[in-house]
Amino acid sequence: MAEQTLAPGTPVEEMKPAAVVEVKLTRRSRVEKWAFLIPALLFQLSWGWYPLVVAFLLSMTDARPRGPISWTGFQSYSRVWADPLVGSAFRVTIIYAALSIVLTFLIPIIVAILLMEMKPRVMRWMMILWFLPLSGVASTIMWRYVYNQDFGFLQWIAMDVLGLERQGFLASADQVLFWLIFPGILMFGPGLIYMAGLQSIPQSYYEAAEIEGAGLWRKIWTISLPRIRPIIVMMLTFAIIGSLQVFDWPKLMTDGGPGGASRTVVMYMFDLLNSLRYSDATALAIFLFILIMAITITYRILFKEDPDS
Amino acid sequence: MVRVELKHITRKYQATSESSEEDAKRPALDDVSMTIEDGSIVSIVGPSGCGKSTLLKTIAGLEYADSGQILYNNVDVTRIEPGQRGVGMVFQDYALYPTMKGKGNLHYYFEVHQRTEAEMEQRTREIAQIMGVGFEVLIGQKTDTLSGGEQQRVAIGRCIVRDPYVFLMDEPISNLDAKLRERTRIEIKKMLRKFKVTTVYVTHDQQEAIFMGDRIAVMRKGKVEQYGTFDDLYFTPANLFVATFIGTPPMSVIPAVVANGRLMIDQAGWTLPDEIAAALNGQSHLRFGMRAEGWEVDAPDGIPMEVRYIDRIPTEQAAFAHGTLGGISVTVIIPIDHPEVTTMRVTPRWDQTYFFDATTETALRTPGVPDLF
Amino acid sequence: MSSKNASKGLSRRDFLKTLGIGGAGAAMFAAGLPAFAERESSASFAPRAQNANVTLQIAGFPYTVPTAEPPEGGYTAQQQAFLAWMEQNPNVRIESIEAPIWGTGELRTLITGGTAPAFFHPGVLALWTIEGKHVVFNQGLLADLTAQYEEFGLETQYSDAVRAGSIEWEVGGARFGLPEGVTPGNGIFFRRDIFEEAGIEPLTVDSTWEEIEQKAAALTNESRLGMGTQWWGVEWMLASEGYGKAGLFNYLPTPENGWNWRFDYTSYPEMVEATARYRRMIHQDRSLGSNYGDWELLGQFFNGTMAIVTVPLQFFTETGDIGPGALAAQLDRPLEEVVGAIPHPRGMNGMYGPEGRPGVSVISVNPDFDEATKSAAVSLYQYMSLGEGFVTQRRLAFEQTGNLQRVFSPYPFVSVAQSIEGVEGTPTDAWGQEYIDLVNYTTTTAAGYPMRGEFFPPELDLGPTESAWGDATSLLRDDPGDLDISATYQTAQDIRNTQAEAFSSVIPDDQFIAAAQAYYQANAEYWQANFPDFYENTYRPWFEQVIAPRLGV
Amino acid sequence: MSLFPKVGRNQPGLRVTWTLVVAVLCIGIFLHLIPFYFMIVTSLKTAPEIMRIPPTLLPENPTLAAWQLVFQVSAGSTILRQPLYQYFLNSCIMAFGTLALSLPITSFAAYANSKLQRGRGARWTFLFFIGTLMVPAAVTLIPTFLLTRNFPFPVPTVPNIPGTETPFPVIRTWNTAWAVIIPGVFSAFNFLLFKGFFDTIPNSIIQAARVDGGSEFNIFRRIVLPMSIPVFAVAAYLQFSGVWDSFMWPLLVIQDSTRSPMSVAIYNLINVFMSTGTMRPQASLATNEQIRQLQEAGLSWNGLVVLGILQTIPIFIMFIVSRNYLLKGVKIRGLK
Repeated sequence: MAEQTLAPGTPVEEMKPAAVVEVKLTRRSRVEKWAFLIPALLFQLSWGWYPLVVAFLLSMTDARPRGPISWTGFQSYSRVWADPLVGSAFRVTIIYAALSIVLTFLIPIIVAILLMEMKPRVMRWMMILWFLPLSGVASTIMWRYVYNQDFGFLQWIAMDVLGLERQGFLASADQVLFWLIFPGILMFGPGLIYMAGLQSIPQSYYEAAEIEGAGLWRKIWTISLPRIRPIIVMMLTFAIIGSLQVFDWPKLMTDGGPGGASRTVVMYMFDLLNSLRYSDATALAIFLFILIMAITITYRILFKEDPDS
Repeated sequence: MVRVELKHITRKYQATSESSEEDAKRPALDDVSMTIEDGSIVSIVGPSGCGKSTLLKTIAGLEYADSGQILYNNVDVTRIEPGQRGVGMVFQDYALYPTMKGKGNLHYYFEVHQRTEAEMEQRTREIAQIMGVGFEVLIGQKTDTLSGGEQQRVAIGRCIVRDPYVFLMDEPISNLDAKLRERTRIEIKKMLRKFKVTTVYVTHDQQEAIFMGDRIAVMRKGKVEQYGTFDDLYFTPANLFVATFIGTPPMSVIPAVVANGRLMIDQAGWTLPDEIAAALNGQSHLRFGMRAEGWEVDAPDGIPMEVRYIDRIPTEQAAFAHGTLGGISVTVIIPIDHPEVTTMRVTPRWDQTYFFDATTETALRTPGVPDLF
Repeated sequence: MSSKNASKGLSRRDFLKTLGIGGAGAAMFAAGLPAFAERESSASFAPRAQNANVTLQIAGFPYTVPTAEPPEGGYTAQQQAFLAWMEQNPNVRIESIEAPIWGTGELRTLITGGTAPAFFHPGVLALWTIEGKHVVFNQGLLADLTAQYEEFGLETQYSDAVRAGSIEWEVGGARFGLPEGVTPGNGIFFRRDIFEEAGIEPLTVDSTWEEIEQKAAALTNESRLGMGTQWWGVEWMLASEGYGKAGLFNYLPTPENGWNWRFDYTSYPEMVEATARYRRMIHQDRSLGSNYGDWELLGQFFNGTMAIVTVPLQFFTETGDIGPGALAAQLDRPLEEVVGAIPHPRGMNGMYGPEGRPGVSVISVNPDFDEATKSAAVSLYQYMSLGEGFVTQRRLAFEQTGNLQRVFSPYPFVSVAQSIEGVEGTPTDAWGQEYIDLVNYTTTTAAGYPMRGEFFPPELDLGPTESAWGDATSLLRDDPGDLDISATYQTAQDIRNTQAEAFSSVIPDDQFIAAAQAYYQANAEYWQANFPDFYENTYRPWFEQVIAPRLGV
Repeated sequence: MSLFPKVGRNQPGLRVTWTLVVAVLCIGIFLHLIPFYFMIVTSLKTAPEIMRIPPTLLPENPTLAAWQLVFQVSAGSTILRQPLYQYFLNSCIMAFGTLALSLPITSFAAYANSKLQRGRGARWTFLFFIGTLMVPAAVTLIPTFLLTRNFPFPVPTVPNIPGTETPFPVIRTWNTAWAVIIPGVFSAFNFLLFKGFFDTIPNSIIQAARVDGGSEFNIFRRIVLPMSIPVFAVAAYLQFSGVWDSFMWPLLVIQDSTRSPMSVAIYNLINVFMSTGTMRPQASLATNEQIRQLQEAGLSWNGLVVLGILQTIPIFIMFIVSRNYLLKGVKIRGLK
């Protein structure tokens, strides 16, 4: 009714107040907003937060997989807090996260930016080859073989090709974190995401910059990067969270060795679970959760949305 | 077509990540009331963050007022959705739908309002005629291949095609380069005259506001400081803010003291005419405002002003002398053949003086709109 | 046995149930606690009638469920036996399911959620330690099969080796596991042909680690490592000296503390010395590769890229593509000329480590089963691993391949019977005298080695994780530099002792002391009887100085 | 794009830079391809050659035996309980089922959060949606598993309605494809991805559409969706490969081998090969029989690698498909 009443072309005289009053309360966009949100809210509540709350409650008990159970308050927390290995696991995790972000985060961005430079046909092929996916299991097998200390491909390169001393690779407490991250430098490319963001930049921006005499790096710095900034911020958030929770990869590659130099918090949590210590594992996870929260919040404050962007 | 009335519109600020702490505390719109007459063009001008865009969006229905009423021809549309208010809006960044061609942009309105294909085509053709040469070609193209000016035309076409009650423009030409801006401004003005659509035009540029608007609303911090014609604003500013905001070069405002019937700036001063002294309500500390053209130079009772430099403008057959008076920058219009000096004596023409309260900044005395005819 | 102490607190299910109610209505949370606890304890798991229809869900272990249609090439011998049992037991429904029974976390999750398969290996849950299995049983993750042992008279059907290893399937009188294989323990394989080629004397049962070290160095060349061992390889050398993960000397009973054990890794020069040898072999001689899994080692051994490997001895009877049998066949030489096998060597002071001790591999049953289902499961097991089905399988295997090795693999059998009706030949014919002698040696000498799990009542917790110890050994394995071995052990010791302080034991102090006394007494007897030099020179002084005062003896 | 100007490319400085860029890209590709090369080569080797150290760079006796073995295995064999296509089909159901539910629901939420919500409400909703990202999955594994059994009760047995003998009604998804699909319906990662993209869409475009009178859903469908093709392509690809490659969760919740996805079938095989890694010989013994069966069937690492390649192929196809959509998005933007 409202539509008919107020649609253009309607003689102005017909716009009577009475006709409008009826739609006064319909806030269609508000209803629609909830229609958009509710399915996701429900799923996130029931399969995201609900299990987490259950797990959290378990951390306040002496829960075991079966058998008697009773409330123990913060006993698990104090036990985990006193465990000397927890501290070293946190240290390893933070170093791993920092190193992996420093070494691997920028590469896909730069590659994506450079790939966009290629001629369309070349780009299509290079894109396939650069971001060619490999299933996780296969890559574990391959890299374990490459890193083998005695006969591995990399040792062969180090000793026979480069003439270096015998290298420890994953077996060296000093190098292990780097070599764990190394495949990520070559293999993992969320580059598609950046390419998706990059191509929304109008050509004219670059032309304008060119007229102003901007060089290659200036264009990347002043146009490409700022324009995909939200995606970068998002990916970085995810990279931080993800690398602080890293588990599968070091578990399969080193199982925490040597000397716990690559044992991350989640790996130690897994050790605790395997020792049938539910509540301790959950308590440790809560500590990690707090750390991740703190880092993420700090990061979001530091990289607050630029009002000019 | 429609008279738009705003009655005591208040809108609390919705803090976004972009708003500063200070902005977050005050309302975005603070008891705004104004009436936009049928077919008139109103410019809303003010510094950034003053709430002018929010006001425009509230008129469009994109933002809802927390309290107050918006009436279109006495019909309360406060809670009506934007799509049903029959408004057309042009955005600063044109906001064309990037995945559609120009035509698609024009047609979207008809599509969602379930109009017939024929009507849609008919209106598009009509608009193309009004919009002039090449518009048909423009709307056949992808919008992101168009230049800024072309996009602007499509965006305006998109608004006009629906025959809107109210035309809302949010800094529509600020993204164009200077020359194009000048031309487009004229084009828009011509077009608005032709359609006689009620228009609200938001800009941060007072020149543009003056050019476009039949009436001008000056906003600051969510409040309409003054709403009136250019002459109203120029000659009878409601307060210091409006006075300094309107006019080029900006009004010089000098702190002054009234003592013993004399207007004192630092140590020097002039004798105050009686009728002005009476208007000042016996206030002693006040702000004394003068526009560049209000000064008389080299008069006998003038007080010395240090001249920093003189800017001669041959086309205007005049020159601006930029100097300092009472520690404040002052601009004075002088004859173009005035010799280079380091100091000159200046005297206000008393009928062109402005006085403002030092604390409330409200106007105590203004020249008033001159009766030219 | 106090595994089901229902009186203490709520059962896990009650708790979770309460959480569930909480999800539906938080108000019920507080009120629901006692009510549910009461109801559950009175009415759960009522036994069904013996002949009720029951379902066994089997995840490929320990028997492959025969498909409805015979596969190409027909059913395997085992599947044929299985089919025969199914015909005899029409009331039991057999379902073949996919379940991750080899992952600790996964299997634990399945049991918690009540969706575990009928059979699984308790070692998966227990990190493969004996004490762990007892803890896991104590926590209710394994079915109590005591009644079924009685019902089927299982114990009388087991061979001596199985009965000697009862610690693997029994705790405090309760049975939790069904033996399905006997392992002769860990040992060392060496390539006789490579030794011969290099002109090196083969290893013998009396070989020492020193000798192995020298021979491994001599056998190392560009394309071959003298020796290969698992990533926990240092444990082998430590165990021979009485140290390591479960080492006799590393555990100090401390009954006065909450957790009854403390750890001592720093008091022994032999421990450092053995570690130094291990590091020397890896980093100095480069004669030892120590980062391999069992099957990788077997593969390297097969390829001749490792001349000596440490593997479970039963790999000798491995009939696959890379087993010793296949190697002999490939080289076209008799098995005994190609592959040699010895138990782990004795240590410097004459000790024989526990790693050579034979063991019993057992399967456990879903703890959610009622008595009838448990009986059905045990019936299947009894048929397939001990009884008629077992004989059928082996005979069929022989008929299909004509290979004696298929019959006596793995050897020795779980059952009392050591030969199969209808099959001419003995294990010696299949595997050679040397291997049989070796098995006899380990089953007589090493079997008596006292294990902690045999003497101490089961705990409810596993105690400190093994992470700190694992860190020390992996560092010692991997770090090529001048690592201070003592300091490394010191770190591990400190961490584990700190961790131990946070735990408490469910064993009363007097019980613990009694168990400890029995344990050290058994040790004394064993060492005195088998290795008197070690007893006199090492064990007795150690006991008197270190252990006796701690136990207040 | 044009980081490099269209004219003046022959300038020596620019030419050096250009060559450098191309060289870097090519070297990256070379390094990236090494694992793929080894996978393919390994699949062509014989079983003993795989164990050879140092590894051979080219197979000595190239053979398709491993490929034949994997494709010829019949249902019910030790290697695969079901025919290969059955596993493949199950994987497809799970992966596409997840995409069909997850992409709309997640993108709706991200859109609403980005464009419809504002202020504190938006921030809290945002945190509500991404907060679970900060929790390691291992923590919620068991409660989530229990929920697939009896939603909404995280318990193995459903309690009775108080005062009656009938249990509460529950939703059971365990042992069906739903158990894999439903917990993955809301993807916090994709939510962030979508939101990051929607945030780049100028508000004015949405507002223009509102002024035009489009309903929010219509705006989403007609204006936002066509603009977002690239990000949908990326999200679909990432989620597809995630679901396709996941084995831990399907392993827990699906016991019926006729419903197992391919990843589980492969994982089960690999697990048999890898499970022997403990000090206790019992562990080896327990899995001996299975390994023996596999080896008798002729399966070794080369066969597993073949399965690994087969497992990678759908991800690869999805990659190509989503790349095409991504490039379509490029075209829309007039990037010639």
